[in-house]
Amino acid sequence: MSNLPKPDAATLLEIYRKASLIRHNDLRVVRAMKAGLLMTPYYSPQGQEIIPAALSVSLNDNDKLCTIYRGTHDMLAKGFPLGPLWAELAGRITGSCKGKGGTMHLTHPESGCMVTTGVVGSSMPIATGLGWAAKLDGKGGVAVANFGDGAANIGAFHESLNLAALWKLPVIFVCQNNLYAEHTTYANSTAVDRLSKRAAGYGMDGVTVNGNDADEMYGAAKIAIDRARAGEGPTLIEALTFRFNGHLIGDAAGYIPKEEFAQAKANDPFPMLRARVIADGIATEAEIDAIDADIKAQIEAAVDAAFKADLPDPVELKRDVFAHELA
Amino acid sequence: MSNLPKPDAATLLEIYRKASLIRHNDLRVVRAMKAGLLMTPYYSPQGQEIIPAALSVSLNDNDKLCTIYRGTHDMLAKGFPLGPLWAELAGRITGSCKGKGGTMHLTHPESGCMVTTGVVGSSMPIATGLGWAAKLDGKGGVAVANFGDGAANIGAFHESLNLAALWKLPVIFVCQNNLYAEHTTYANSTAVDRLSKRAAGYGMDGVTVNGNDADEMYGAAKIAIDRARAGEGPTLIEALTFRFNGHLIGDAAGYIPKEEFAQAKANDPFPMLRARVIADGIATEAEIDAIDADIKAQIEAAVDAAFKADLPDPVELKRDVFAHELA
Amino acid sequence: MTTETMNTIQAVNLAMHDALAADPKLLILGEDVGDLEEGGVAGATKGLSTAFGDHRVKSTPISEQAIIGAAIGASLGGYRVVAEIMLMNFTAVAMDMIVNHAAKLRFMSGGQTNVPIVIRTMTGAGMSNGGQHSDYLEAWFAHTPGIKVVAPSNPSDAYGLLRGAIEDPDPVLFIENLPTYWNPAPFTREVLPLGKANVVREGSDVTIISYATMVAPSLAVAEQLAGEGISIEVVDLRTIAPWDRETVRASVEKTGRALIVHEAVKEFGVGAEVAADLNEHLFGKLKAPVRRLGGAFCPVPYSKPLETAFVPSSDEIERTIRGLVA
Amino acid sequence: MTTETMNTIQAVNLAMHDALAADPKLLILGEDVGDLEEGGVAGATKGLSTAFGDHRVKSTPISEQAIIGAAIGASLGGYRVVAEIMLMNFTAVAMDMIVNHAAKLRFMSGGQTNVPIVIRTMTGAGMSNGGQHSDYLEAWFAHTPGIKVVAPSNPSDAYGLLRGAIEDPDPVLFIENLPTYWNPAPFTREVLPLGKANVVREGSDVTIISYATMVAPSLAVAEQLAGEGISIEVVDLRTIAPWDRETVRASVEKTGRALIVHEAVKEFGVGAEVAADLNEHLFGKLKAPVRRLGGAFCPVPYSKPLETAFVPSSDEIERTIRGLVA
Ligand SMILES: Cc1ncc(C[n+]2csc(CCOP(=O)(O)OP(=O)(O)O)c2C)c(N)n1
Ligand SMILES: Cc1ncc(C[n+]2csc(CCOP(=O)(O)OP(=O)(O)O)c2C)c(N)n1
Ligand SMILES: [Mg+2]
Ligand SMILES: [Mg+2]
Repeated sequence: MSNLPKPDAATLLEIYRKASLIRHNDLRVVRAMKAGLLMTPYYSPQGQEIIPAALSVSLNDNDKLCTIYRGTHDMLAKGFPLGPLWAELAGRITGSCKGKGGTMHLTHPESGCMVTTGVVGSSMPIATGLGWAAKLDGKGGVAVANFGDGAANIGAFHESLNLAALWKLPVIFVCQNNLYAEHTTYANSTAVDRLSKRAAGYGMDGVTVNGNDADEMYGAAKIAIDRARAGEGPTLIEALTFRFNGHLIGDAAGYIPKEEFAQAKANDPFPMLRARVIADGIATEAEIDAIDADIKAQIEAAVDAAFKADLPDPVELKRDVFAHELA
Repeated sequence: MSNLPKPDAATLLEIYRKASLIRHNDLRVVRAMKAGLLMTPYYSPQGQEIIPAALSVSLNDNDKLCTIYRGTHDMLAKGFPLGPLWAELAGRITGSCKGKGGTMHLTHPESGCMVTTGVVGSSMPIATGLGWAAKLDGKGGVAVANFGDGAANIGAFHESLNLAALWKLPVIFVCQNNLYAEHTTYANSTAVDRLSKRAAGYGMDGVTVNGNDADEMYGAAKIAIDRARAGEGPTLIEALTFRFNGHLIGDAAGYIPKEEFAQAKANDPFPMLRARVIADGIATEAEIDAIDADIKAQIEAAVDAAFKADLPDPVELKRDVFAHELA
Repeated sequence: MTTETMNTIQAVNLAMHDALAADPKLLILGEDVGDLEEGGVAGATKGLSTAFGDHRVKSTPISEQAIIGAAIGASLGGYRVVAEIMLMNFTAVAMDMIVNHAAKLRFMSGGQTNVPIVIRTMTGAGMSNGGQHSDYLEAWFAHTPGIKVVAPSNPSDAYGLLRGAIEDPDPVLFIENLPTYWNPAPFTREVLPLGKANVVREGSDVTIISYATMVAPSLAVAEQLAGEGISIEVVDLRTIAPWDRETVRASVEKTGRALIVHEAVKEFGVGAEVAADLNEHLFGKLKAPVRRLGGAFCPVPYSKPLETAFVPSSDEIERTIRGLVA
Repeated sequence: MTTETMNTIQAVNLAMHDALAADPKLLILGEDVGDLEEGGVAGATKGLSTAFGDHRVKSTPISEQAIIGAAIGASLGGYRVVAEIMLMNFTAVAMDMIVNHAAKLRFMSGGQTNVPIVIRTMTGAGMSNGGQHSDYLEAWFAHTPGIKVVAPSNPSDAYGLLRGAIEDPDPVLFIENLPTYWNPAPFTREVLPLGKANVVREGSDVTIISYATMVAPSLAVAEQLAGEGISIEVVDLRTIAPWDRETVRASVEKTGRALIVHEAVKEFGVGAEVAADLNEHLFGKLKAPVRRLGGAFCPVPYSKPLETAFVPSSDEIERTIRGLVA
């Protein structure tokens, strides 16, 4: 992996900033849930922050993203604003989706967050279509499809990769391999040792990286995105990672061996990135603290505003089903 | 391909016998259609005879088969009797499916022909289940899933190969690559040059053979079947071939370049096998003629009986929907 | 607006042609739709890729989930797409994309996104295609909030409604009948907005509510019974969801008797909703029970006599009407 | 047959346990169903792989087409299979396997093969799971000849009907309600054959026909209005397809008034078929129009007040009943 492009200092700091936003936001969601303030099926991305942080520094506002129920990390990295996000989690009319979508369907087109889906595998066909549109537009836009290791075994994966490769679409397929699909291990669901090997079956570039390593993830994503922008087609990136909060909040993850869990926690990528940014002299500890403090303040403001906002009125059931309001 | 097991003389003659049955049956169906005797959507397997002929000499009655609308070659090779087949094509109550299934749903469990399907890709998940049953039975049975090149791009392919590989099921995935899916070329639908390359994505053995060559096809099938019986799991066989009658009878196949078609016809595998059996001294021309004559007589008897039999009564609409007859 | 003769496959072709010409952001997608592939097995898209480019009229692999997914994604990216699912039974392969995504994205995004796609599909008994190629499944989609369902009964409606569906801001499932593709009829080239039923024949004794293949035999029976003094009004729903309750209720209020006829299996079919609605809204005003005719309760059979018996016949329509007015 | 207290998840677990013990050819299949995976996200299969072996209780990849395909294939190979599709919306991913294959193979093979599988699935509004995890889609399958549809409303029925479904020679879709999984109730351990509705409360003024989640509020309203002298009969369909027409018709013939209530979207829902049937068969004998209540015409929303408003409420049931007897 040594021949991958490396992030410069400013980029690395930006990656840190995104990772910090994701981590602190996640901690805040979990806290709100534990406090009984928020009741929602929440699929924490804690432990997976580096993947979208290191990827999205190479994206711009014109690029599109499809992600999954476990997706607040992808969204925040892409630029989904905190206010509409929290208001949506809280089910308010001020939420990005007016409270109709919720945790699993967060959408914010202005930042390119086009679809969040609760159906395993379904981010891929839609991202393929977004890639097709980008290709037709001819402006160098790309589409990113996020999905998990479990999703790599469902039919939609296959159809999407074949089509995207056949048409050389600018799609980045990002498989966030956290080694578990709900309670099932990678080995018990997948007949191949490295998912990136499946890329060859579509004549596609495929690579497995340590998704928790900012350099590796940045480099692999940069190459894939540059290739996509240049019209050279899609890439499958398998980013190895781990989720720290089980499948969803409430899952005690008793199916994960204690040592495996402890080892993953010991390699928590967020404090490691923080330490590295400071050690490399990219920012001082005080500067990093200031960044974190600013992020936390932004989050608090979003939380406050969210819970002060109105809940939607039942008349909303008649709106947005079709373009016209139902009688 | 030289290290493949080779068929002995008796086996080669058996392959010829099956191929002759398929070819002559196909010619008879087409003749009945052209004469207006039979009106049915018929997907002629002409040109693809060697694949099932060379494969099924290694199968027994306990082995199961799933095939597709283009499947009379697979069925006849597996032992589907001519009488119930013709009666079903003719829509008679004496048909294997009482006239309810027809061309695309021919079924005959006694010969192991379990499912014939009209939905592209759907033979594979069901064959995977038959393989699972065979594994549970522990008697060394195998299941064969036939499908086309076009079907290799649909989701069910992916899910089935992954599951069969993961569970080491005794399933032989036989992709009959005739280079066209309806009117679409292989190259315009498939992002990889050899479908067998997809096997690696499931940690599965995969091989591409000339499906029109009895030795190659026999050898690849024998290895796959032996491995499956021994509990070593599934194999993907891509058998290259060509279809001589377009997608279905009535299709003039104008989308196939004239030279490509002529070249394929010049390499018609059935007369080539016949010539080879005679040339190798496996049988004399007279013996081969006698085999063919016997087959033709059997086909004529089946045709006669079919068209003399009764059509089903509308009361049949109430039967076989559920186990109990509808009121 | 000139009247000439045309069949449905030509009408559908012309509708896509005119729509492609009218809107440079319109795309066509599906198996075999390009001219390299002869514009589809029935030729519905013949000539379109040649006329508008194969970047706009794109043949796909056999990947229905990716076809609908690509259509959804492209529509989110600012395009309109007509995506073909060759036969209606194969919507089952793409059902997740259609109902969990195309139909729901507008609502789930709180109106931020919408999916202006048309899913064209063909079906119908009558060609010995058997159980996996012939089903009318419109009831599944009518029961799915967020997607519209349209089924023309003649070439002019096929043209007009397909153009209306393409211009509609919501996803539309557009159902064509395969066996009658080649039946010619007088033709009008006019865009029809969705949601309006068509009173194709006026009458005063009974209303037949129908759509797609069952309109023609309904009209034939109406014609025949007119000679006996039984006056039948025939309403062609055209848009099945959302259906034109007002027109249908007004007609049945007038006649006092209703028969709903469709090719789809009767039980839990579209006719059930129409019947339930009419009974509820016209309680006490009906002169006879609302009757329904539909396909037999079984998969579509192969053998001719069975396939014929599966579909509601003119005889059954006639007998049911006689029962209603008796 | 002893009566104790049990919740639905325990009842379902016990039913599979007892069925596995009774039939060595029975297999369980689905995501996370094994004990390595804690017997599923809700624990429905907890303990079964340990008790009966992980060759009989097998966790799968996330591959719903392969799950149902494997179940079909294994059943053709002589086994019976209970296959889990975790949430009902994901039946959309496996729709082809369910409707084009499982439901049709008996008929299309002329009775040579059959598919004795049970597809267990859970769903229901009430947990803020939003538009892709909460739908009741039973109408799709009820409209599909060849598959039976069952939805228990309490733990005893869950046990009895799941065992009945497993013993049934035809494919069965078995629908469990997620939000009420953990509600305890008195329990009877008895196999129930499919196809029989249950008159859970007798009454003379109005019949409420319901199933699954809507039975409890229907009973509550019945109880409440009994105090005012309105006598309500409550019929729990239990088997939605084929439904018990005789029991329902007899009840409504007696009361003269009917209300059908289900959580699924009202339009084109199961209630439409029941209403159409009752109106047709009891024409002139009804004292009021047959009424229906169902989910709102939209995807299931996330936000609590919307999600609550989506589902028919006790208030709406009460109001509708009052309207019927007014
Ligand atoms: C088609 C479908 N099947 C099953 C589920 C239930 N389900 C939700 S998340 C999940 C596990 C997905 O695992 P993976 O793809 O690895 O993503 P992760 O949750 O680990 O991020 C499952 C099975 C679903 N949502 N969709
Ligand atoms: C899911 C699905 N989509 C589309 C079709 C229509 N269709 C029937 S055959 C066929 C081509 C299949 O090609 P291939 O798999 O190569 O098999 P071949 O016909 O060449 O033997 C298509 C697209 C179908 N039957 N099922
Ligand atoms: Mg995972
Ligand atoms: Mg082919």
